[in-house]
Amino acid sequence: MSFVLNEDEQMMRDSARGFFGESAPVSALRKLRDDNDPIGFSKDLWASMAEMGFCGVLVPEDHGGVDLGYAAAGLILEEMGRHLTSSPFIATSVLAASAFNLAGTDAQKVEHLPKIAAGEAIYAFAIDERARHNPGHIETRATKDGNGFRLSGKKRFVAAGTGADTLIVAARTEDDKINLFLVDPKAAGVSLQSRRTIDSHMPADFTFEDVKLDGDALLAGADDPEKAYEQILNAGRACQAAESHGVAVQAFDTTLEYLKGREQFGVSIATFQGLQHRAAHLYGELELSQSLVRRALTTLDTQPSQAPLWCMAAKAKATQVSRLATSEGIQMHGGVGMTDEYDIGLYYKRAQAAGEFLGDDHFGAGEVARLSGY
Amino acid sequence: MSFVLNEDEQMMRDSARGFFGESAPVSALRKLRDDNDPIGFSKDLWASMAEMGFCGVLVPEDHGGVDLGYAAAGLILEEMGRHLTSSPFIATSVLAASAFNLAGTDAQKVEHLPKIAAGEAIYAFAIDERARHNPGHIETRATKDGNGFRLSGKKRFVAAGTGADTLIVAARTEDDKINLFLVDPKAAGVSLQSRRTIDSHMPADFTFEDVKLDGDALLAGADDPEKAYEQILNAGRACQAAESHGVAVQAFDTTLEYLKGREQFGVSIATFQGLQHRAAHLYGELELSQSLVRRALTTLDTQPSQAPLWCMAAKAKATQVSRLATSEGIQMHGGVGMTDEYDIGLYYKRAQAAGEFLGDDHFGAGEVARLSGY
Amino acid sequence: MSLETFRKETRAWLEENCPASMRKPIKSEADICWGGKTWTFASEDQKVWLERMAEKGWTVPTWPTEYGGGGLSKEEAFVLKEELKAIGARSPLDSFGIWMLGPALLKYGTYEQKLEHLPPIARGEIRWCQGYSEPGAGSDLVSLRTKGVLDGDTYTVNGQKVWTSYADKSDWIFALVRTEADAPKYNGISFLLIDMDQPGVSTKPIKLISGKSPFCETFFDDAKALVKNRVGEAGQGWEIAKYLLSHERAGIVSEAAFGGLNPVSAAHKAGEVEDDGRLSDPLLRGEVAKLTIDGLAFDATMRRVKEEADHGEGVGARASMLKYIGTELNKKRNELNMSALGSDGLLWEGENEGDGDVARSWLRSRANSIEGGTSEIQLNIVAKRVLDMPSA
Amino acid sequence: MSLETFRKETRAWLEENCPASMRKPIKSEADICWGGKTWTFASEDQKVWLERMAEKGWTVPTWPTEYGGGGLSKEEAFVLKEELKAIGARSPLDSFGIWMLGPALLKYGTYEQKLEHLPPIARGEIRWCQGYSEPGAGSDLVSLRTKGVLDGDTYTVNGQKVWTSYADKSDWIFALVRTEADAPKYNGISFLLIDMDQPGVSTKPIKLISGKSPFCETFFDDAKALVKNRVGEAGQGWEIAKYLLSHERAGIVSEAAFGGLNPVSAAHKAGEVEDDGRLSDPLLRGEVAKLTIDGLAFDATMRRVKEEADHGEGVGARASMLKYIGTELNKKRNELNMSALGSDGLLWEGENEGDGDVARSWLRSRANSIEGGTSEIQLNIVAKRVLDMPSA
Repeated sequence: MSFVLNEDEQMMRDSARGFFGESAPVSALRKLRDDNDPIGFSKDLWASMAEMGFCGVLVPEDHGGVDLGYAAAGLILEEMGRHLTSSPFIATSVLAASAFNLAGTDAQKVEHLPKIAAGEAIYAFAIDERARHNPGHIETRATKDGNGFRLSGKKRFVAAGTGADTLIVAARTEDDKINLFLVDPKAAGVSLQSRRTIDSHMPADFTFEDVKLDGDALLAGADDPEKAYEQILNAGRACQAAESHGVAVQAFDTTLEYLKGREQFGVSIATFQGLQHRAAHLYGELELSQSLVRRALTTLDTQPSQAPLWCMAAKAKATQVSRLATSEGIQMHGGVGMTDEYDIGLYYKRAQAAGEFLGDDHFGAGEVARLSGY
Repeated sequence: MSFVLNEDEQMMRDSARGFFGESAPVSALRKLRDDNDPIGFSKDLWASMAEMGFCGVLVPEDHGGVDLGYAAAGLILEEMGRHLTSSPFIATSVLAASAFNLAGTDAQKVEHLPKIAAGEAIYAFAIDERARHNPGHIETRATKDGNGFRLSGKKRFVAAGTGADTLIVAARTEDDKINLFLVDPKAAGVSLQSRRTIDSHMPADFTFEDVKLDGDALLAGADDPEKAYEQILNAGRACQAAESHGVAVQAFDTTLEYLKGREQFGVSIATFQGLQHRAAHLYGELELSQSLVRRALTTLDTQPSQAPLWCMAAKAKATQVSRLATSEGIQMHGGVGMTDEYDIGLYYKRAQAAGEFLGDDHFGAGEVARLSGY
Repeated sequence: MSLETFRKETRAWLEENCPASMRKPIKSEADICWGGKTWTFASEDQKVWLERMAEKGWTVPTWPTEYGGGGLSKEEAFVLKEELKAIGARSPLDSFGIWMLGPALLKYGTYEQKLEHLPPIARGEIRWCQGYSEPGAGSDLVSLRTKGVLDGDTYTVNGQKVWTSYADKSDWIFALVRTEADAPKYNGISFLLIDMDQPGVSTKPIKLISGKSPFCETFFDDAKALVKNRVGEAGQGWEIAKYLLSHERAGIVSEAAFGGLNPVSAAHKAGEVEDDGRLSDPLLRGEVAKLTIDGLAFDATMRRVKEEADHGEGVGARASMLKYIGTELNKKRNELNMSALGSDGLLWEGENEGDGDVARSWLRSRANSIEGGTSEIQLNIVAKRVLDMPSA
Repeated sequence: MSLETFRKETRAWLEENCPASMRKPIKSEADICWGGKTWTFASEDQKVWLERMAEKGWTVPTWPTEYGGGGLSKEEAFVLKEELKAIGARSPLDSFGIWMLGPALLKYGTYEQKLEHLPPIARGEIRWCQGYSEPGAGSDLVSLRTKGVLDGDTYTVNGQKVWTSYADKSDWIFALVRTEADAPKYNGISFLLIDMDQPGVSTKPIKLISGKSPFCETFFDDAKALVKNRVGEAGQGWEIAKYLLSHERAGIVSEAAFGGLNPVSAAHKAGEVEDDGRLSDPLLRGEVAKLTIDGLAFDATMRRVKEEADHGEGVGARASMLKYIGTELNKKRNELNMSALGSDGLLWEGENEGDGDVARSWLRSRANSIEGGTSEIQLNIVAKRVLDMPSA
């Protein structure tokens, strides 16, 4: 494990930086928003991301991926955060890919992982049933029905839910354990309601009414399905933290540049000590967030058993810092920071939404305390 | 109820300001400390305070007091806070006086209230049994024994406990209710251990081993003893908040003066915007604390049923602000703030100890949430 | 007339004259009556209510009757306010003319200016907007560049204003214009009243991060203003503006401190509450408790400062402290609302009325600490004018 | 010799030469060996351990053997450190000579100066202290007023230093002295080595809010320093001091970040814990969790910065960020210790050994953000040198 990027990682970061800057800058998000795009992301962009090898960053090579691990996935996400790129990357390439890696049968891996790597199908991961993240609160039920199952329940704010080809749904089986099921969103009994959120993403609420599932809908490859479920979520948290961190870094850079260029009372406002101290403090916070994000991702790759604490800490810190960096960003921009014309407000919105996903800083702090035994 | 002082209150404040500035300045506390004073306060000072009418500020006129209410008591305490005056005022003139007023029988009032007003006896109020304030956690037991009681249990960090003539002890009676008992600290079965604390006060731990009490040791004048117990504690909290507020105000004034007089890099450090913004923020916090303290005290006087929320809020806020003002004070003093020679460190220590007494800001916030129904 | 009699008569008059529908809480922007030449009343009742109140001068109760006011004493105006509140009456007229231009004219205007401009404000016939800020000027109003050149009895005005609320719906604008090119910065600004119904004035709405907004950019392109519509002396504009800014500051604080969703109800809405009523997330509960404490403290402080002002201590620069605390508190409240609501708070558009309102309020609240002087400016003012800390 | 061989031989040597009592954790100040002319060893073992290590040059493993060092490569020194840690060996010698003066002499000293001063440092024969700060100068070292006047080969020094750690126990002091009266502020300071065993030098301990302290005031009253004991050129003192301050900063951070009571054990000590191990106070629990997160983040950042430095990115002004974060974090940890302990934390003196230690540590921690450059100075440095924000 190392904080310094290795060669593969450097290449991945450089190519991601170039790619998203060119193909998915902030203006692309504005266009999706202003067009009221029905799914909230571009399928063309997704195809290009697959060509770049991004979509299969966690997919083993023999299933068509590049298998560079979570650290590399985090680098891609940090760049997406910097450019506010909207895509189903976390849902599909992180959560779903992790789900197949950790809990899929060989047959499921063979069927689905290549599709992820090739960008051929969008997968969404359906967890939460309440307004706030609570991965243990699962009331959705999958009851045995012949060789298959019957699924009933509700899921809320499923990321990339609008536009997904396949859902992976967390549900309790008759032993009261949480298991994961593949569900076709077009199947009978599934209803979808799209949600347009502040960051112009389009998650969806789902209702499952006695949905008939085949026996192989169950992800049956894990020895301990609940442990796999936790691992998948923690991987999602570390990766989401990486995106949030990218949001924070870009918001900070933009704000710093603005401060340096702006004059008031005849002097550059970047000379005001009050703002300098806040900027310097923020810089320190960003460094802390950076270290935790990187540490969580590399720990997932190399010492997964120790990952939970680092993932929770990284998620909490990146949530807090990205919200701070963007709100300070608006304040330091002053009036223009409130206008839709400037980008800083879009970063503020994304920081809020990204922070909420898979647990905010309160949730993370509570889990850190629990994992630390107090 | 008014935020503006009435004439009586103004007179009380002015006389307190003059008195403590002259008779009990910070140097008096230093002397008590350097002399290792065995009780941690001056009995001579206490006698003078009685002459000034301070000791009986809550004692009805027909029992020899001036009966000016909690608002006036708060004004005295704010001045004591400003001068770091060590005295049994809260223990005796606030907690004990409130206890007799709210829970004493007529006979008890006649016997004890005049002694309080005249400064003839020191009373200490023994509540906590754990390290952190928890007024519901009372395991000390008073069991019926003939016409009297047998008392057993432990009390910790009883303010003014060293040097007290009489203790008022919270204990559970056989109906499991909390009641208050008068105990002679020299009685058989009572053992005392003095504690020298960071603020050079001398609270004491007490152990009661089967201590024999007369029947009239019980404060039997309240319809609902537990409600009276709560009221007494809330009065203590508001008054303690007033003292903490005084600590904060003086620490702030001293620091501001220091900043204005101190040069660095050839300019007054009071011109640094970084420090100006922090000072201005602190000023705002002090104003908030001031308003809550006054509001809590006047509410105790005029609408006692509404007082609990205000008392808890005032205690929490004054604790937080006095700790902030004194720690910022040290930081803004720089190196000399760390030396014993300057007073700011003494204020920092007192803010910590005063904040802990009757519940710190965490305790207060939890109670505010509870009282607010969430 | 004694205050008691006045109260009785007022109560009776209101009972008779305030239409029932005007006693219902305001539900949306459309329920507020702003008046003006192009105003379309939301209902006949809204029209009647404005007319009746204007006739008594009670849209501006303390203004002199000569200028369309009610001529009431401060005490009487307070009684009127209480009685209006008692029946839940809506304000008959909201207006920057009442809140801002009026006080300025009453203090700095000539008799003729008062006679000409105040009565139409009182009757809701002319709608005014404010032209202070300029692009790139922000809190630094003194650096403004909109220029007015005097020729005979007319100023020709060129330049651009920003953050002019409702400029697209207003009839006239009161604007700060640099008229004295040679004077030092603070002394070169005049306070001009400009008719917007002329080819030289145009407006463009500003879209905010919270969506549509009442704010506009306003452009002056050889716009004309008669010299008789200059309030105060040439170059006195800065003084008048400062006087008005203190009015605005008080307005922002009261908006920030009152009303709106609170995190406890938000948590209830989101179902994030235990059976005993406790918030499910103990850390959030702690944060909310701190907000409650600071909210109580702020309310008490507002009241204390007001009482002290009534006793002659004045508010002065402490208004800056109140503005700073109140607006920061409102931002915090909105942030906790969002936390308490979780994903529900993220909704921007949906099928239900009110979807996205919480998020929009949260976004809007961020402007509180910028408009009317940023928090940083308020802290500077407190440091220098209250704490007497020296300038660098 | 290969690293593996070195490790093997080192391990064997340590096993044979490190006395058993020197492998026990340090319990109090008295267990630390500072050396010096007047040093009284706490035990025979302490003396033996120092002598044996000094003989191998391992009190200063990377210094050249010529100057009493071990002449080890960076890699070998790291192996030695690991092997010492593996057996829990105490440091044979702590010394400002090793940490501060040594590096300065190695970089700026002449051959003769190195030969004269470094070996006694390595052997613990001469104890050094640092004379930088002056009353009223604080972070602003440039304004210092201690004056040295050169006459022939001798400076006559007059003035006062403050915050000189262990000055009362030291043999020599390295001090910043204004020697060039006419030079601009930054260029008038020299770095002098002054023998404290002369009538012109006296010291007085400083009492802190946390009680007794190692700090002293040091007075120069016609004290003499030979010109051959000036390190670097006349007027080069500021440059040397800056070089040393970065060393000191790193020291404070590592002291701040490691060891000591944490709030969870404090809560256990105070019995403020539920049966399931949760802290009883949920709000405190939340605060502690935030501290844990920031603590993990800080540890990871220290490691990251170190790794990046090893890869040639350098630490530079980021050391200021680390100093700021680390010391603020240590203050927070101490505050939460106090909160968790409740009244128990308030104890100052009592009948048990260690009574008052928590409070003293809490008080002492407040100095972290002042000494070695205040937090405000660190933020200034980060703003200007890392973020490239302009000076006013």
